[in-house]
Order: sequence, then C-alpha cells, then structure tokens
Amino acid sequence: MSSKTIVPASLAANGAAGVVLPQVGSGDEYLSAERCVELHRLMVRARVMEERTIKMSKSGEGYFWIGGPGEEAFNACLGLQVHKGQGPAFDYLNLHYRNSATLLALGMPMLDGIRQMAMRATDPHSRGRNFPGHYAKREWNVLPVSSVIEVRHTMAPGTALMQKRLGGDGVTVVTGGDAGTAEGDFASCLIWSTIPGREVPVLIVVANNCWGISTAACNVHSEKRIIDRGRAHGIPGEVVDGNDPVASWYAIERALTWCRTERKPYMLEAKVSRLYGHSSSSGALRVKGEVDCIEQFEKKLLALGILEPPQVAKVHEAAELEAEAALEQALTEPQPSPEDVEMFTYADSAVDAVYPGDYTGLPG
Amino acid sequence: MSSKTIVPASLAANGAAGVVLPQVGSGDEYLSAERCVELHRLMVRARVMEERTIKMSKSGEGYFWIGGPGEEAFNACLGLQVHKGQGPAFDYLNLHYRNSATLLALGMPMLDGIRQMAMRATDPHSRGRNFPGHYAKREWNVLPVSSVIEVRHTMAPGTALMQKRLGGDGVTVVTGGDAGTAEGDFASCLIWSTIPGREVPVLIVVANNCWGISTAACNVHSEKRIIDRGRAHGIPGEVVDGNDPVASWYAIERALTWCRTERKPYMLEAKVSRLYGHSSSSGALRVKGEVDCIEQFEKKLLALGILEPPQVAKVHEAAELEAEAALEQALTEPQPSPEDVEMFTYADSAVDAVYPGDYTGLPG
Amino acid sequence: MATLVQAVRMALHYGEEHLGVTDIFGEDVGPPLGGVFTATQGLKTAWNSPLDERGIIGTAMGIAYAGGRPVAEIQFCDYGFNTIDILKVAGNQRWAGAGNFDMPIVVMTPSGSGIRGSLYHSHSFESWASRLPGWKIVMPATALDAYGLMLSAIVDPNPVMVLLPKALLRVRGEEKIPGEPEDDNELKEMIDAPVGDRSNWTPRWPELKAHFIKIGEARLARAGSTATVVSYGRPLPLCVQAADQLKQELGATFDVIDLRSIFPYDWKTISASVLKTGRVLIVNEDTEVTNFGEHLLRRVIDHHFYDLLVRPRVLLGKHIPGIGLNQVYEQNSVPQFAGIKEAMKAVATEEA
Amino acid sequence: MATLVQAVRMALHYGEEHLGVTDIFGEDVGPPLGGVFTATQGLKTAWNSPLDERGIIGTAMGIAYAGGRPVAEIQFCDYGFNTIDILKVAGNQRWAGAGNFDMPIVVMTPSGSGIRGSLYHSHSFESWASRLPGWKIVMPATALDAYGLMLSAIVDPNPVMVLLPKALLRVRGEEKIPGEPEDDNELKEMIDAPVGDRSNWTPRWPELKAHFIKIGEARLARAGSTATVVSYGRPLPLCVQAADQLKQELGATFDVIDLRSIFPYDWKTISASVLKTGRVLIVNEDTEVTNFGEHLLRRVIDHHFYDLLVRPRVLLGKHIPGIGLNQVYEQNSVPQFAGIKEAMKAVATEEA
Ligand SMILES: Cc1ncc(C[n+]2csc(CCOP(=O)(O)OP(=O)(O)O)c2C)c(N)n1
Ligand SMILES: Cc1ncc(C[n+]2csc(CCOP(=O)(O)OP(=O)(O)O)c2C)c(N)n1
Ligand SMILES: [Mg+2]
Ligand SMILES: [Mg+2]
Repeated sequence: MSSKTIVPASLAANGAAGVVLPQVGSGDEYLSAERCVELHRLMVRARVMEERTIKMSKSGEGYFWIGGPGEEAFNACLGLQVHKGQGPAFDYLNLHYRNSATLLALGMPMLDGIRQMAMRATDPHSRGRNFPGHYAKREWNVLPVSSVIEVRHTMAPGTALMQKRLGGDGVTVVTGGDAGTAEGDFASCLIWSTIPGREVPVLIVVANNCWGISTAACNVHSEKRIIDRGRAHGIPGEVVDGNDPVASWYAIERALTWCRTERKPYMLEAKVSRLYGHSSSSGALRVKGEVDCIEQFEKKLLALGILEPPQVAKVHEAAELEAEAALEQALTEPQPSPEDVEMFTYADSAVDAVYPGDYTGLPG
Repeated sequence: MSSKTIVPASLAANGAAGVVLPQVGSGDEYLSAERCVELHRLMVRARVMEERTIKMSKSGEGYFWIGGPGEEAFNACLGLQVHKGQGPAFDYLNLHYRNSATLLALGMPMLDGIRQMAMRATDPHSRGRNFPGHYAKREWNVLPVSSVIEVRHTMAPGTALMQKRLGGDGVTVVTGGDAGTAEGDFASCLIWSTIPGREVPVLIVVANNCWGISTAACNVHSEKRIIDRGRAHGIPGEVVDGNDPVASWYAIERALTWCRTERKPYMLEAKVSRLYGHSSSSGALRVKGEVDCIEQFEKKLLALGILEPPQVAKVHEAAELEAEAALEQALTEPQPSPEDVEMFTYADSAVDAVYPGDYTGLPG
Repeated sequence: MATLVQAVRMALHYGEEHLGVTDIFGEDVGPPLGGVFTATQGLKTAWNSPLDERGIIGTAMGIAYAGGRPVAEIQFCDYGFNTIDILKVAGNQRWAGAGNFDMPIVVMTPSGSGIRGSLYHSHSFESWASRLPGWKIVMPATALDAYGLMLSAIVDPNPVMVLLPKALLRVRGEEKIPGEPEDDNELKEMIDAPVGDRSNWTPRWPELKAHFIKIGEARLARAGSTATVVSYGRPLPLCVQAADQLKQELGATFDVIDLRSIFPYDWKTISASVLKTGRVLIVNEDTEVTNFGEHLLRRVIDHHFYDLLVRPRVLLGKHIPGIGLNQVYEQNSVPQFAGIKEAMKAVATEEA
Repeated sequence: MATLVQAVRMALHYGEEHLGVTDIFGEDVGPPLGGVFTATQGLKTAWNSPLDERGIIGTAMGIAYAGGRPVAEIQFCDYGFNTIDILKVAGNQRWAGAGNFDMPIVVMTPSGSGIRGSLYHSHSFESWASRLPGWKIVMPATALDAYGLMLSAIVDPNPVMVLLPKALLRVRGEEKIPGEPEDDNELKEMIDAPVGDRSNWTPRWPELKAHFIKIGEARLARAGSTATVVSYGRPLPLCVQAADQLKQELGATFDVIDLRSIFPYDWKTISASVLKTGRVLIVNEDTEVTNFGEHLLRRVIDHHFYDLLVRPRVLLGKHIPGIGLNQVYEQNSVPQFAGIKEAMKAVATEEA
C-alpha cells in the first residue's frame, strides 16, 4: 500500500474543511479516507461479532461455530458495493458461511447474527435452526446459505438469467471456498453462465484460503489459479489480495462493473486468511503466520494519520459494546418451542387439499 | 489425405514382393497399407453389425438401438492400440455406448454384439439385460458400460491410480460424448487425474459429434475446444479428425504414449459423425451432410490402389455374412428365464449369513 | 381424447399463457425436438439446457428465487439420482431459511417401467421422492389428471414434482381436457409437431380452460365394497381392469383408489375405504425395500389394525439392481396384470 | 474399552495389515487430521481427497476394478446425497454386466443425529441406503460390532456401506476388541494422535486379531418375552436402557434386537422373536415417510399378521425438512429416551 494526499471530493464536500485526510492506496489504486474508515469499522464489527460467537460456542450459549475471521476486508467491500434490495432489479447473494462482514456491510445488526448463534426464535435467518453464518434475508436478496458446499453454484445462473431478462444491471454473486471448487457444481456454474446467447451476469467469488478443513489446496488442486478454469469458457477473472481492502474494493468494482455492463460472468479469486481455523470443531487447525487484514489495515490507517490510536480503540470498544448488548438482548428472547418444528415447511397453497397452510404432520 | 509410395517394412517382410502397396497419408503422417486394410475391414464390420442391430430394432428381434456409426475410424484405431488384457498391467476401458468398433478391434466376435441386441441369456456382456453397445468384459478390462452419462469419468482416475502404483505402462481410457462434458463428472475427472504428486494416466476421449440428442453443442457450450478445459489443470490435448483413420491413429498413439510414459492424463477430442442419428428413438434426428468415415476411407484406398472395388465389395459381403450368421446363431440361443432375474446381484461372500452366494430375494 | 403427454403439453401452454410460467427447460426440451416424449413441443418458453441435471434443478431454483415460474424436466427419472442433494435443498431451504424464500418450482420427469426401457428407462422415483420433506409429489394416471395436477403444480408456491408414468404417456384419456377439440386428429394436427423438418411449424393451441385438481386429493377410479386397492401410475389401469373382471367373475367389488398425489396423500379417502372394507391391497412398481407403499401400509396399521378383516397386502417391484431389457426380466420384476388380479382376488376372498 | 471410533480405526489398521486394504481416503481422512471424527488417524494408506464426494465414490470404484481394496469415507452422510446415482451404479454394475466385475468397496460414513448437528450433521442415511439393490448396509452400535462388521465389510466382495452412528462414536464398548490393551489410557496413548503438532507422531498399534461379524446377523442386546424391539444405531442403547428400566418397573422383558445389518437384515431373528412375543416395536431415527422401519413392519405384516397380539408399532423421526440446532428441534424431531420408553411400555402393556 502507498498513499496520496489529494483531498477526496466526498470529504471536501462534507465540509470537513481543514482536515485534509489522505487517501489509502494500494498499487495505483486509492480509496478515500472516509470509505476506509467505514470499511475499518465494518471489519472490526465483523471480527468482534465472530469472536463473540466463538466464545458462545465455548460457553454453551451456542454450539458449533463457523465464520469469516480473515475475510473481513474482502467481504465488507463486497457488501458495500452490491445493490441491495428485493427482486431481480437488485443483486442476488449466494453466499457461503464466512460472509458475516458482507451482511454487516449490508446493514444487518449484530443482534441478528447473535440471535442465530443463540438459536433464538427471533433469529430472522433460520429461527434457531441453522449454524451461525447461515443467513437468509428476502429484503436484501440474501438467499439461504446452505452448509452443502457448492450447491449454490448451480442456482446462481438461474437468478442471473432472470436479471438479464429484466434488463437493468442486477448481478448474482456466488461465493465459495477454494476446496469447494472441486465439486462438479463449480464447473456447472461456469457452463450455465456462458450458454451461447444466454450468458448471464454471475460474479463467481472464490475465497481462497488455501485450505479445506485440514487439506492444503496445493496437495489436491492442480490449477495454479482457480480463475484459470474460467478461461476455456471465456470468463475473465482476476486474483486479488483479499486482505487488502483497497485492492479488494477495486477488484470487486471491476468485476461488478463487468457483470453490470457486459451481462456476462466474471471470476474473482480473493486470497484470504482463515484466522481462527476452519470451525470450532474439526481439530480447529490454525495456519501459522497468516496475515490479519484488520491488523494490517489499522497499521496503514495509523501510519497515514487517518486514524489515531484512541480512535481505533474506540472502534473496537464500540463493537464490543454492540456485541455485548446484542448477546444480552438475544438471551432474553424466546427459544423456539416444540410447535415450531414444522413451521415454514410449506408456503400457503390454494390448490393443496391437505396443506392449504403450513405443514401439520402426516396427512390425517 | 495424401500418399507416399515407400514399401512398408511389414509388407516387404511379409514376402508380398512385387505388390508394392503405398502407405496412406494424412498431413505428414502415414499408415501402412496393411494397417489400413485391417482398419477398413474393422470399420466395415462395425458398421454392418450396427446396421444389423438397427434392423433388429425395427423387426422386433431387438428393441432400442444406440451405437457407433460414424465413430468407426477413431474407435477401431483405439481398439487396435490399447494393451488388451486383464488387470492393472493392461489398459482399462471406460467406454460410452458408441464403441462397437473398439470392441471388434479388440477381438469381440460380432456374435456377442448381436447376442446383446437379441437379449439372449448367452449375451456375455449383460445376459440380455442391457441396451446394445453396453459391453462388459473382464478379460479385456472393458468395464461395464452404463447408460448414465459421464459417471465413468469419476471412476477412471481410480483404475489409473492402481496402474500407476503398479508400475508398467497401463493406461485408463475413458470415452464420452461432447454434450456429456457438461456434467460435473467431467470436471471431476480432470481434477482427480491431476492431484499434485498423484497424477494418473487417464486418456480422456471426447467423441465430439456436435450434438446431444437434438441439442446442438454450439447452442449450449461456450468452450471453443473441449480440450481447452484441461489447460487449467495442465492436461495436454489435441483435436483430431475422427473420421480420418490415419490422423486418428497417430493422435491416439501420441496420447497413449504420453500416458504410458509420463503417467499423466491427456485429452483427445475426436470430431466424429453420428450417421444414423442419436438412437432408434428420440425422433432419430439425422444431421445432414455429415462425413461418412468409411466412404471417405474407401475412396482413398481405391484411389491409392490399396484396394480394388471387388475387394471392397468382398469386405462388405464378408461382414454381411458374418452378421447374418451371428443373428441366425443368436436366435437359436436361449432367452433368459425367470430364475435369472436375481442372478449376478452379489458375488459369493463367506462373511454374509444371508447371501453367502447370490441374491435370493428378500431375507427369509 | 388427448393422450397423457398431450395433456401435459396443453397444461404447460395454459401455464405459459395464464399462470406465469416463464421457463420450461431441460435436455432436449426446446426446439427442434420438444422433449423425448414430445411433452414440450411448440411451447413458447421451452429451451434446451446443457446435459447437466444438477444444473437443471439448480437453475430452476435460481429462476424461482428471482420471481420466475420454471418447469424443469429431468429427461428420465432414471437420470435424476445425481440431483438428490439439490432436491433436498429445494425442499428444505424455506424451512432452514425461516420462511424467507418460497420455492415455486415444478420438476417433471417420466417414471416407472413398461416401455422396454432396460435399466435406465425403467426406474420408479416415487419412493425416493417421498423422502424429500418440503416437496409435494404427484403422479397422474390419466390425461385429465395430468392436466389438472400440472396446473396445480404450477401455481403451488412450493416445489412440486410431477411424475409421469412412462408407460401411460401415449394413452388417451376417457375425459376431455376443457377446451380440447372434439376430434383427436384435429388435436394432433393442431399441437403435435410434424415428423421431419419442423423449422416452420408452429402449434395452434385450442382455447384451453382452467381445471385444477387439488394436490392431496385421490380419485376413486372404481367404487366397491369388498376390498380397497390403492395404486397410482402404470399399475393403476391394470387394477381397474382387474376390478372390472373380478366383478364379473366373482361379484367382488373394489374401491380402486388412484392416489394421484404421493405426498401429501389423501389419507381421508384411504382411511374411509379401509374402514368400510377391512381389506386392503397397495400396488406400485417401485422396488420393495423401503417403498412408499410400505409407508401407506404403516399408516393403515397405525390407524386400522383392529379394523382389518384380513391381512393387508402390498404388491411391489422386486428388490433387484435393475429391470432387464429382455421382457422376461420386466415381467418378473414389477407387477403385471395377472399378478395384480391374483392379489386382488386373494385379498377379496380370503376368509375373514 | 475402545470407543466405537477407535474400534473403526483399529479395524482399518487390521484391514491394511491383513485383509489387503489399499486405500483409505476421503475429505480430511489422511494426515494431519485423520478424519473429522479421528476414525482414520495414523493409518498408513490414508490420504486426503479433493472435496468432491462424487469423485470419492467413483475413484473407490475404479480402485476396486483394478484390484485394490478401498475404504472411502463420506465425511458426513449428510453430504452423500449427491452420489446416489453413482452408488446405484456401484450396486448394479455387477448385475448389469453379467457378473463380469465384482465391486469390493467399503463406504463408511457417520449417520444419524445426536451431536447437535443442525440440518447437515443430523441426517440418517439407512432408509436411502436400503433402496440401493446390490449393496450391503451395516450399522454397528457398539465398538466390537464396529470392529467385526468393518472387517466383514472389507473382505466382502460386494459394495458395503458402513453407517457409523454419529452420537455413539465416542462411546466405549462393553467388550474388548481382540488384542486391545487392558488399559483405556494405554490404548489412547498408542493410537490417538496428540492434540497440536502431529508431524512426528506415529501410532503404535496393538496386536489385533481377526473378529468377523457376519453381515446379516443381528445381536440380541437384551432377551425377554413380553415384546420385541427392533432397532439399531443411536436409539439402540436407549431401547436397552428402557428395557432395563421397564423390567424393574413392570416386570416386562424385551427382546431388544440390535439389527446391525440393515441389508441383508436378520429376518430369522426378528421373525422368531415376533412369533414368541406377538408384540413388536421398530425404532429408528430416520424420517418417517418411506422409512426402512416401515419395510420391516411390512415383513412382519406379511408373515405374522395373524400372530400379532397387539398392533405393531414404529417409532421414527418426523417427516420434516431438517433437524434444527436448537435442541428443542432435535428433541421433538427424532426419538428420544422418554418417547422410546413410553412406546415400549405401550406395546408391552396394551391389552391383547
Ligand atoms: C458437499 C459437502 N461436502 C463436505 C462438507 C464438509 N465441509 C464443510 S467445510 C469443508 C471445507 C471447505 O473448504 P473450502 O471450500 O475451501 O472453504 P473454506 O471452509 O476453506 O472457506 C468441508 C469439507 C460440506 N459442508 N459439504
Ligand atoms: C445422466 C444422463 N442424463 C441424460 C441421459 C439421456 N441421454 C442419453 S444420450 C444423451 C445425449 C448424449 O450426448 P453426448 O454426450 O454428446 O453423446 P452422443 O450421444 O452425442 O455420442 C442424453 C441426454 C443419460 N443417458 N444420462
Ligand atoms: Mg478454503
Ligand atoms: Mg454428442
């Protein structure tokens, strides 16, 4: 990263006269100080939420933990750039289970993440049913995260087809890990996104942390860059340092712009860290010496004088307080009840003689 | 195709003095007249056997037909070059349903193909159970052909792994159509054949006839050449005119040599015809103007004086007689009986209390 | 009368025109072929997919998520076994996602034996399908039921699988599809693509009318009092035929219940009939170990064990790896007319 | 005593040393992890595969075709639903191919609920698996059975699926594995990989001995005369516990049959017991529509309808899209101790 000292238009316009903040650079790319501060806060909030849920997995307030520490930089950038809304005029998100920073960037309150970890009836994503990080939100086109690796890749071309048909610039984003690309569904996504005359705007994100649980990518994958698999299908792509928010920001911008304007797929391979190991189980193997995107970004922001140490501390403290309050709140909320077991199985149907409403047990 | 007039060593050695037959050329490659005559006879026999089974599908002596007219040139070349035998020291064949010429080249009598079409108990490949072209032969490592498109591609790396471990030069050949490459299993084959340090000798053959039943490849496939999909995995490959036996011969030779010596995968995309449409059902769509590899090859052989018209006619007649005799024979052979229904479900097992031998119906 | 497959095609057309169907797709579903069984000929939203069943189901789900109404075809149910994990997700995503997203997809696929199909055109799928919570599964045995159930499948906001009995696809119905022309040949000329070049062909659709058959409602194909037969799909007409003969021969009469909906099934109708007769036979052609018919039997035992006059029976396909092409195999693997009649006679005449 | 998962590991080691096992592989099966449940730690032929279940099953088949003896793991049965078509081919290839090729593969996978697994670590697989003709399916509930059945699975020349009850993997057996050291801690030190860095660790294997449990033979976990309970997997020890309590409380005694083999199952043992007691309860935790327990019930009805004293029963998991993480869901989805005991009491005490 390097820096320039041009006053960002947005800041100047903000009337922050006198406080000329530098931009944050990476290679030739620069991001406004304002944006960086926003990203930093999101990244910290995401990290703190994840750390809180890890604690919950140990304290018994929750069980299994899996999540996104190490992917905050990239995922926050993604969340800020998607077009948030409901229906095909907006972007669809087919996420994997490490996208908490994306959801926070979209505007999810920490409370909702904590509610899921605490398995409350108020968990809006799964009503206390699913593992943490398994989001679902109709209003933001966040399709239900499934634990099943890579099946979302078969669905992405479908939403994108509707988006293309509608016109406009809606894009379908599908994210997954590096190991998961070995499933045939990854190839299906490449094929279905590039049907001649039916190419569709899918942004295929591979969060490459070089591991699938305990298996190193280099021991099972022959491709040098995962994006090379797109080549045969004419899918452009790039590899980006997902620990670098500036680089990530612009890579995502290029990718989304391509999809929005060309109405064709694009691949983005983000090199990321997996800071707390795979999950709370599976031997919790940690990889030594991984870059911590938050630490690295904070050093930069401090060096550039965009943030002072007390401000950084305040961001962390605020996040901790938010998490604390969220947990406190969540724990006051009701657990699901036995009657909830069958809820949400079926949508109402006027043409069903047995289940005009929801499922009610075996036909009787 | 072009020609040279060097006396092939094999012919000279054969004592065919005075009869200086030309080689048959394609580009820079030449195949001995002797080999060409052998290939021609195999191609004709394969065609005649297929035509006979098509007739049987119409006469009621058999039902559904599917097979390989249009792939004879390539498939005969393949059959002559594989190392035939049982076990991992020899080549394994994971074939699709259009490989009759390969089987004839290996030495299968027409009778066995006809027996399958006639659904006789004597059908050595499936005991009258499976569609034609669904071969299985332990002695030649011909693994059971399944109608399920592309699943064989998941198995090929397994046999090849054992071949590599054994040492020697055994190769696993897996063949499939162009449309089938859209199944994720095709990608799985690329991935599993190139696990770093565990690369295995799989020859991946795509018989590209540009169609999947009624769907033109160009309408659903974005890749210009299917072999390009191997690139990201470091798998070399080439496209060959599968209607040209000379070109096919050498492409297969190069491919097999690579696999035998490098112990790594190779891809071969053979452009072939589908002369009698997809099968006896499915609207039996025929593609107009496709090259007939036998017609083309005969012209060449006649032009070079390798064969005279009466010899060509004799080859056809002999094949017809063979098919006729095979059918006559097959029709005298027994049909399966009701007792056969459960046969071959299980191999004998000393550790099974219920089925120490074959399956005998529900446990009782 | 229209054949079952013509009825499906007309239902899909009605769906395109009136029920918001946006995509009818799958392998060879679009022009020129219009489906290996012609079910999708001439439909304006029909298109050919890559040869990838997993992609077909996934893409249907994506289309539905984004507001479309897809009807996806698996060419033969025999080729759907590689999609079961995705079918599961289609069935559980609403539950798992706290009701955030509905999943209005229709998957249609030919199922069952009877077309000399060898191993991979003879599978039954209903027992597998019935194990997919969140799905609704229907299997019409007549043209009109195919029409009516397809319309319901389309408007139902949940995933619905329409299993089409392979052996009955070309069988004509006994009742007209609402709007179907009087003359069968006229219908054929209007909506069946010509053999050969079809590039200039367009269908002329009759003025079809709505006819919804509710999911979960059985059809009483024959009414009687001696015994109850529950079936669906290919064996159903054989049960009807046997009932007619046994009425003549023995004077025994049968409630022949065409279940039509596998899930949810019409328990009320089954239950009432069993209560009435005390004798029940369940017939289907799926393999007999962990078969949906065994589930129905379990319900009968749960609720009517003490109401039964004689041992309740199932007649199912054999637990073997496949159905062989030589008809000796098929005849001895899945229920045929003679065996069905015999079983019906046995359940009707056993001394109580 | 060894835990169930230790028993599996020792069986695999025995298989490598004495039964020709060539490859033990799957996701995270090799070093450093040795399986997410530690089932494959320290095994010399264990290796990590790409994350691709279809490739895992297919590669196992290929290895077997070429003379190897593979044991492939699906990390959780919950992730095996994308392989069902290939599993079908593994089961039918011998039949379809006129006996040309055997298919000696073992697929092992954890199955069932009880580990707070939410939707995708709580599935049961036996009902699905039982629908795969050509396969043999076993599900041990004790360490010794896991050892003995795994050895049989390895030597059987047919495809065998070993379902390991997730909830019982860490449960210690009551009988020693032949060759197992006296002291549990000693065993642990010998064969359990240390936490943390394992790069220099190698296991010290005990001198294990052969112990084959025949496929298709049930185990009588408790003998009694009042009623018959048929179960396997996670619910099995709960049935045993309930039987012990009910003996105390009511004086009712149960044949508690641990089926161990799902297919082929030990019909002789079930049949004899039902003939003796006239009362039967079948318990498993798979979803209740088209459940393998319903198949067993059907056999009971087929053969013993007139021998039954009271209504035979099944106690199964609910037909719902998943098992939720909050334990309220799991408690109310799949049989738990209280419900099992109640059902056993009911079948034992109902007036005949
Ligand atoms: C189909 C399927 N198989 C196996 C698993 C078990 N599993 C969960 S995460 C994981 C590794 C995923 O690695 P990768 O795709 O690189 O994502 P990462 O966890 O590294 O972000 C595995 C094998 C699963 N969830 N789904
Ligand atoms: C998994 C699967 N899906 C669908 C089918 C039905 N089917 C049989 S052949 C075929 C087309 C295959 O095309 P291609 O792979 O190009 O081979 P070709 O027949 O052209 O040689 C289809 C869709 C099948 N056999 N297997
Ligand atoms: Mg990873
Ligand atoms: Mg083709």
